[in-house]
Order: sequence, then structure tokens, then C-alpha cells
Amino acid sequence: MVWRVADWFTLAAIFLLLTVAAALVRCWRGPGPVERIMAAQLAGTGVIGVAVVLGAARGDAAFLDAALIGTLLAAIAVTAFVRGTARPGDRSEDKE
Amino acid sequence: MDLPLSDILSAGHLYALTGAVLVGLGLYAFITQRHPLRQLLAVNVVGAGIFLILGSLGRGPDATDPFPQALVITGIVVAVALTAFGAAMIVRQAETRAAAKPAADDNARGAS
Amino acid sequence: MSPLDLLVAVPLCCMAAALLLGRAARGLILLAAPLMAGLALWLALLPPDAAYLVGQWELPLGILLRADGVARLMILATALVIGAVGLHALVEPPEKPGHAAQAETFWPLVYLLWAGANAGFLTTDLFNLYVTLEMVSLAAVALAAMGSLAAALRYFMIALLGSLAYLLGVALIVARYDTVDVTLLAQLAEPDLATLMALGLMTAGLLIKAALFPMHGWLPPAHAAAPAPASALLSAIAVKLGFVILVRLWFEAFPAITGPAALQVLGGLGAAAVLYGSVQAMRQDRLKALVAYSTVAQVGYLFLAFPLVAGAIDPGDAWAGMTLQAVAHMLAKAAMFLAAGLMLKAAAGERIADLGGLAQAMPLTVTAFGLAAVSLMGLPPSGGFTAKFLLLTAAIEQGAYLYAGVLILGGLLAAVYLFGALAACFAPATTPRTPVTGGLRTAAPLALAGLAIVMGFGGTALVELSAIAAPWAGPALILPEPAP
Amino acid sequence: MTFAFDLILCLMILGTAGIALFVRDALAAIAFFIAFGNLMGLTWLGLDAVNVALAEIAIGAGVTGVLLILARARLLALGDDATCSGTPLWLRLGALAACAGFVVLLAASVLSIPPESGLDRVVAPLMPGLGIENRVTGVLLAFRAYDTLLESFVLLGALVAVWSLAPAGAWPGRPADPGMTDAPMRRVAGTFGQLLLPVALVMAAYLVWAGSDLPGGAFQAGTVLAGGLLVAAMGGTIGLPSSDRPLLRAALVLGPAVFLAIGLAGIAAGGLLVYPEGMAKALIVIIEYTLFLSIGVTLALLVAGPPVPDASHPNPEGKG
Amino acid sequence: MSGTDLVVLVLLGAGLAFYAAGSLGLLRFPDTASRLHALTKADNLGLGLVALAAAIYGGSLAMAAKIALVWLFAVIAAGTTSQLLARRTRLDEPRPDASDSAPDGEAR
Repeated sequence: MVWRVADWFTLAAIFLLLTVAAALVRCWRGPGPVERIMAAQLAGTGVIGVAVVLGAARGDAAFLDAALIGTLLAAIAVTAFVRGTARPGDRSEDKE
Repeated sequence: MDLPLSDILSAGHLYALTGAVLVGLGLYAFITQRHPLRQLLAVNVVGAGIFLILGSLGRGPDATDPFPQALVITGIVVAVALTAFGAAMIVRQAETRAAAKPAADDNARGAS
Repeated sequence: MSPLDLLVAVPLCCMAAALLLGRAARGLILLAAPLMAGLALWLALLPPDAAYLVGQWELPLGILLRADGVARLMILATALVIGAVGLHALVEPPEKPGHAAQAETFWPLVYLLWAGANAGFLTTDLFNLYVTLEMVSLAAVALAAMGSLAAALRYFMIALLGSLAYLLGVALIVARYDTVDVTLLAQLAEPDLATLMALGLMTAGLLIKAALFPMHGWLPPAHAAAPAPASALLSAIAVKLGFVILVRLWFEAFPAITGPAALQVLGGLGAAAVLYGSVQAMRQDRLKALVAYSTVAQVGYLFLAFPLVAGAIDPGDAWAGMTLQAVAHMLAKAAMFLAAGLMLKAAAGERIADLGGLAQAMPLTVTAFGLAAVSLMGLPPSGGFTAKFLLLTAAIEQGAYLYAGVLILGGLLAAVYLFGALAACFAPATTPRTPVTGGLRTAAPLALAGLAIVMGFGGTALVELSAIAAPWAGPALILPEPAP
Repeated sequence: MTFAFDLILCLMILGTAGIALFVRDALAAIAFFIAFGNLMGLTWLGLDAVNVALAEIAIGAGVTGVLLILARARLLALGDDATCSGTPLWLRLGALAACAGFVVLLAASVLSIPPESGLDRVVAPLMPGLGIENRVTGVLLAFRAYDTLLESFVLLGALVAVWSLAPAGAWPGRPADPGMTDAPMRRVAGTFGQLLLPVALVMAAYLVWAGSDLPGGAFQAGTVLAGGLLVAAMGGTIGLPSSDRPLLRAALVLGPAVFLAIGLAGIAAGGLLVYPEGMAKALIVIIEYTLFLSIGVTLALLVAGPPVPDASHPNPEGKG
Repeated sequence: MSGTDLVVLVLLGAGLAFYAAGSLGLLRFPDTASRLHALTKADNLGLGLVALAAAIYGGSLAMAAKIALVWLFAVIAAGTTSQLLARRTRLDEPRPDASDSAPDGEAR
């Protein structure tokens, strides 16, 4: 069969899904919260990549809005994650 | 290159089946999990499964029909509203319980 | 202009206004109660084919609002109950002492409940019903949380599960029929697997919301712990929407599919609920728990009526009995919870044994409780009697002696537990009681209980009202012509 | 090829859902739930339902995720780590059997329905009358605007319900400070918030604007706004307002009230929510812009939670 | 296959390689700091190259602009979150000799 470039993009989407899966393995294994957050972030970037690639494969610019929103909210979620791991030892003010 | 499976199972049905399994998974978790926050998570998974069934069985000629899409969006918004209220209730309940507990309990908590 | 839209829009306006007004929002009920009662009366007097496509968008896409007999009666009763409870709450604070947040949020939540209930009674659209179901559940859980957070959280989780079961059923219906309108489904429905599954799921979800035995577990703790005005709204209104949707599903959308066996299951559960709820009510030693378990029993009658309606040659009587039972329970139970709230405030404690001396201290409130009890027991003359009499006639006509027996036994059991509570009020008090009475405080439960009794005199008119556009009365309604 | 993608995606969705539901650690559960939500978003993209994909990624994964993270953090501070606890074996086996049977029935029902819907045929001819291109927006704000109107009040009601939980002595008051407790982190998040808030605002406005003709709309845009507000609050760029501020109340009510007012004005033209000839697009745009603003504020406050007593407000401003 | 297509494919392949490296690093590296290192580099480069490929393939200016925005956001977000995560890691592993670590007793 003839490979069109769009097919390559679909193949890339599959590949990206697999990297997301790999990242999720780290998220599952932990051990600490930071690892889990990192892995969640990489999974998020992977998903954004898939959205971009699918958008290109189907030629639909609206997919990129999904990628854009995903980036924005992934960053917010990671910030919230870090906030959520606050501990009593944190400094509540600058020492300067 | 297409897998032979795709001849017997359309993409719409594949996603709908995934939705059905999600509903079952979420239901099982809802029954077996004790912590209300985990139950809330389970409910959200069930909701996602239902939306997936709704959307994937409502396929039009080239895209999902606008009618099921609109229903799903409404459903997602209602779900987040209820989840927020549920999470707030769960936290308030924990706060009330913590306030009711005598301070001596703190030591036992730190040790565990 | 039509009351069909205003009945939803006015409470929504009130909710928005209540949020803007903040603490001053309490007074809004003085305006809303008469206005809504007037609109509900207007609705009751509309011509029989009153229906209305929102935004003039036609089916299967649009949403049809329709004033059938059930909707008219339920909306009228809702207006009376919320109006009276609201006026009562003006003088009798609905919040826990010191909880300023509850005092302020009570009002917008009441208006949300009002809008949701009215919208749900009027619409024939299954997805729209989902949204109204969530409006009512949200307000109901929040009101229940003003009493006991733990009970409310349990209620919330169960109600959420019920909503999702219903929504899953709706999803299957959308996929199968490309429409969610009850009047269209009545013509399209076929007894295939997907439809049966959908009906089963929706029914299960709604039974949870309607608290039919054995899905009633969440109700007694939530309704018993809430502040009295909130309890009144929960028991009178929140559980009724699930019931009305079930009526729409079983008798209008899918009558061809619901087999007699399934109807007997619902009827059997209803009968079990009557007996179980009554026995549990007898075993309670706290007054509000008794009243809450009485709701479990009274909901049972509504479903006991299902096989009677379906089995009758002329279902008019059974249908009216079922509908009037819902209305009579709304009025009587709201009155009873309000009266119980006042009585417990004056009593020495929460238990029934603590009620001693109240008959002397606050005779009018105890009278309200007693009148409500008369209707709940089904003694003549009262709305409860009319309803149960109609159901009993239908049961005997069909030879359903088991149901007839449960109807009679349920009344007797109700008499036992309610007279027990009343008798306690007449017992001598150990210490003199300071009455909690005056003005609207006592007038609200008394008026509601009085209405529950007066209903018994309006029998024929109410039976006719309930039959308007009823699904068994011939072809479904004629849709209004779309505007050019 | 596309089918292989679909299949892998579905398997991953089931995997992430399973782990989110059953992993012991609550933080991992929430992380997997967010990943699950994002993958669901991809599913919607795969189904060419971009409007839903936007909503799912923004609301299902984003806001719900942040909500759960903050709830878990508050529980953890109270000594509740929200881990899975063991349930009796008989319950698990019984539930397993029941759920498995249920899934089989549900799957059979689902497979008995052909995945084709004919409603687009009904929607498409009505669109020219509205003057907008996005059919989903058409359904949400015209054909089934009644649903959406009620839904906007559900969202508002949820906030009222959350507020009703405020403990004694906390009303009127501000929600617990969602700001970073660690000062250097607060600075980093603050810079981020200062950057993100205007970006979110622009992007949200774009989504509403695009929503008439392209995928987007008030709910997606409102969520983006809420996200921006939350990051700004976490970085201390903005403070969360007290629940009794008149301006806040006005912002919350604005969208639903304008929607309702336009709906009622329709009575003059024939009935509730009837848009007069030729004015549909203008009215829809007005509704969407006001609704998006209210949704953004409502969602942000929903995530922040009920007001707390002032004493427990760990506000470092007093020092300085 | 045209020259543009070849460029697209090469960019795509390179991007995927970085993604893979990031995931592998996250999986295989022994400690938190090096995992973070793997994450941010691969994250930005991987997405950047894939996005570039998509932009060239898409051909339209609007699409390219949006893709650029996606990438810009991702980089800013990754920069911020990696700082936050690094800080979190430091706080979790207190080093007694670190000059800038907080005097814990005083801070509370």
C-alpha cells in the first residue's frame, strides 16, 4: 500500500500514545509524589502531542485549540499538585 | 494494514464498548471503595463512560452529531458542579470530625 | 404569555435576586408565594390541551412543556407547600443556630428546588428531566446538609448513583430512537434489548430518588436530621419528582413494553414499603425519625398504585387515587414536619416521650399535627382518605385483594404510630412547657394540614383535574401548530 | 491504521481508569484520573467531536482534577490520606459478579444499536436561521437553550450549596487561601499566574468568539478563565473575594440572569426563549459572553470551596 | 515523495525520538533530579519538533501560528512546573549544610 504523510502522522500518534503509557508506568510506580507529578506532566505533554499530530493528519485547526487548552490546564494541574503537597516544613515567607 | 477486527467492529461500537466497561469498572469501584473521595472519583468515571456511549453511538455521516455532543457537554458541566459540591462536603465532614476528636488523638495520628 | 414558562422563570428570577440581595432576600417570599400560587391556579384552569414548545423549536429536537393533570396538581401543591414553608421560615429560622451561611443560602436553594420541581413536572423531555432532577437533588442535598452532613453525604452519593443510572438509560434511548421526548417515544418504542435495558436503568435510578423500599436507606437519616422547614421540603417535594418521571415513563412512553410482571414487582415493592415503613415508624422513639419513616410508607402507596392503574378497565379511579395520594402526602407531610419542628422546640427533648404537656401549651400546633395525621392515616374526610378510597375501590374491582389488604393494614399501622405520637402530646408534662407559637409560625402548618383535609371535600373536581391529558384517556395531545 | 490508534486509545483509557480507581495512593489516583480525562479528550477528537473534546480536557480533566487535588490536600492536612481500604471478600466477589453481568448486558444493548444518528439532518436545515455555523452551539443555545438555561442555574446552585457548608462564624468570608505555602514557590507561581491570567482571558474570549462558528463556546471558555483565576490565586497574584462582595455576586448572577432575561423577552416574540427573526446570532453572542464570565468566576470559587473562619486564613501579609 | 514531505518526516521522527528519550529517562533514571532533567529537555524538544513537523505539513499560516502558541505555552509551563518540582524535591530532602535552606524552627 502507499503511505501518505497523513498515515505517518497517525503512526506518530500511536507512538506518542505508547510514550504516554511509559510515562504512566512511572506515575504508577512512584515512589514519591514528585515522580507522580512529573509523570503526569509528561503524559499531558504526550497527549498534547497527539492532539497536534491528529490535527495535522486530519487538517483540522480546531484540534489545536484542544492542544492549547490542554497545555494551559495541564500547567494549572501541575501547579495545583505542587500546592497540594505542601508540608509543615515549607517556609511561609522569604528570608530576605 | 487495518486489523481484521475493524471489519467486525466499527469505531463507534469500539468506543461504546469501552464506555460500557468504564461504567462497570466505576460501578465496581463505587461499591467496593469506602472512602467518599474515591467514590466521587468512581462516579466521575461512570459519568465519562456514559458520555462515551452517548457520543459514540450518536455518529453522523462524518462527525458526531451535534445533538449528542450538546447533551454530553451539558452532562459534563452538571458533573463538575456536583463533584465540586461533593468534594466540599467530604472536606467539611473531615474537618468536623477532626474538630470533634480530642487533641490527644494527634499523637496517635502522627505515629501511624 | 403562559404560566408554563413563568412557573419556571419566576423562581429562577427569585434565585438570582436572592443572591444579589444577600441577607435581605428573606422578604422575597412575601412576593413569590402569592405570585406562584396565582400562576399555579392559572395553570390549573388552562384548557386541557395546554402545551408549549420552548423557543418554538419542533420535536424531536426541541423541548415540549405540557400541563397534564398530574403536572397541574403537583405544581399547585408545590406552590402551596413551598409558599407556606417559606412564610414559616420567615419567622422560624431554617438554619442551625449560629450558621449565618445556612440562613442566607436557604433562600436561593429553595428557589432552585422550586424551579427544578416545576420544570420537571411540566417537561416531557427525558434529558431535560435529567437536568431538573439534578436541580432538585442538588438543592435537596444542600438542604439536608443543614442538619446532618454525614446523612447528606450519604444521600448525595446514592442520589448521584441514581442520576447516573437514569442518564445511562437516557443515553441508550437517544442512541436507539434519536429522540428523548416522551410523546414521540410513545409512538416509537419497541420491546428490544436496548429499550428494556434503558427502561430498567432509568427506573432503578428514579426509584432511588423516590426512595422506594428497599432503596429508601438514605431517606430517614437525611429527612429526620434536617431543620424542620428543610425536612418539609425534602419529604413533600424532592422525592415526588422521581415518582412523576416514573409515571411518565411507565404509563406514557413505554406502556407497550412494561409487562404485567414488572408492574407487579413495582406494586409489590410499594406494598412492602407501606408495611416496612409503618413498622419502622412504630419502632422510632424520636418524633422526626417517625415522621421520616412515615414518608417511606407513604411513598409505597404511590407505587402500589402502579399495577392498579395498569390493570383497571377504566383506570380513571386508580389514576386519580395515585395522583391525589401524592398531593395529599405533600400537604400533610409538610404540615407535619413544620408542626413537629415547633413541637420539638418547645418539648423537653427529641423523643416522643418528651412531648408531654404540649397539647395544653400549643394546642393549635398539635391540632395541625393531628389533622395532618388524619390525612396520612386515610381517615375521612381528608385528601388521604379520598386517595386511598379510590385505590381501594380499584383494588377490589380487580380482585387484587392483597393490595386491598395492604391499603387497609397500612392505614391501621399509620393510626397506631401517629396516635401514639399524638397521645404523647396529651400526657402531663413534668415541667410546664413554654409554647413556641404565634403568627405565621403556627398558621403555616395549620393551613397546610387544613388543605389536606379540605381536599377530601373537593373529590370530584380533583379527580377530573387529574384526568386531564392522561395517557390512558385517548390519543396523546395534539401538538400546537408551529408559528410560521 | 486509525483503528489501531482507536484500539490502543481505548485500552489505555480502560487501564488509566482502572488504576485511578484502584491504586492505593490517592495522589496517584488523581494523577491517573487526569491522564484518563486527557485521553478521553483524545477520544472525542477521534470521534470528531471537538466541542466535547475541549469541554472534556478543560472541565473533565482540568477543573475536576484541580478540584480533587485540593480536596485531597485538605484531607491530608486533617490526617486523612484517602487511601483504599480493604472491603470484605464476599462484597468484592459479589460486586464483581454483579458488575460483570451488568457490563455484559450493557455491552449487548450497546452493540444492538447501530452507531448512526440521524439528528444532524434535523439540525442542519435549521442552522441558516440562526446565522451561526457551529451546530453544537446551535443546539446548546437555541434548539435546547432551555436545558442550557437550567444548567447555568445548576452551576450557580452548586456554588450556593458549597457556600451553605461554611462553618459557623465563617460567613460572610473568603475561601481558604489556595496560595503556595512556600515563599519561593509562591514567587514562581506568582510570575506564572501574572502571565497566565491575561493569556487565559484572551484565550477564553477567543473560544467564545470562535464558538459561534468553530468549536468552542461559553462553557469551555469559562473553564479556561477559571483555570487562569486559580493559578493567579495559587501564586498570590489575586486574592479570592469574600462571599458577600456585591461585585462578586453580580458577576456570578450576570450570565444566568442575562440568559433568563433574553429568554423572558422572547415572550414578546412568541414564547420563552424565542429569538426574534434575524436577532438570533446577536442574542446568542450576548448570552455566551456574559455566561462565560459568570461560569469562569463560579467554577473558580467552586474549586476554592466554602468560606473559612478568618483566623485560619494563613495570610502572610501581616508580616512585612 | 517531495522534499517537504521528507523534512516533515525527519522532524517527526526526531520529535518522537525525544519523546521516547524523555519517557525512558523518566522510567530508568535513578533519582528525582535526573528524572526531572530528562523530563524537561525531552518534553520541550519533542513537542517542539513534532509541532514543527505538523506546522510545515499543515501549510496554513493560521495553523502554524496556533502550533507555535501551543509550543510556547508548553515551554513556559514546563519551565514553571520544573522549577516548582525542583523546589519541592529540595524541601523534601533537607540538606543540613545548604546555606539557603530555611531555618525550619523559625519559619513556623
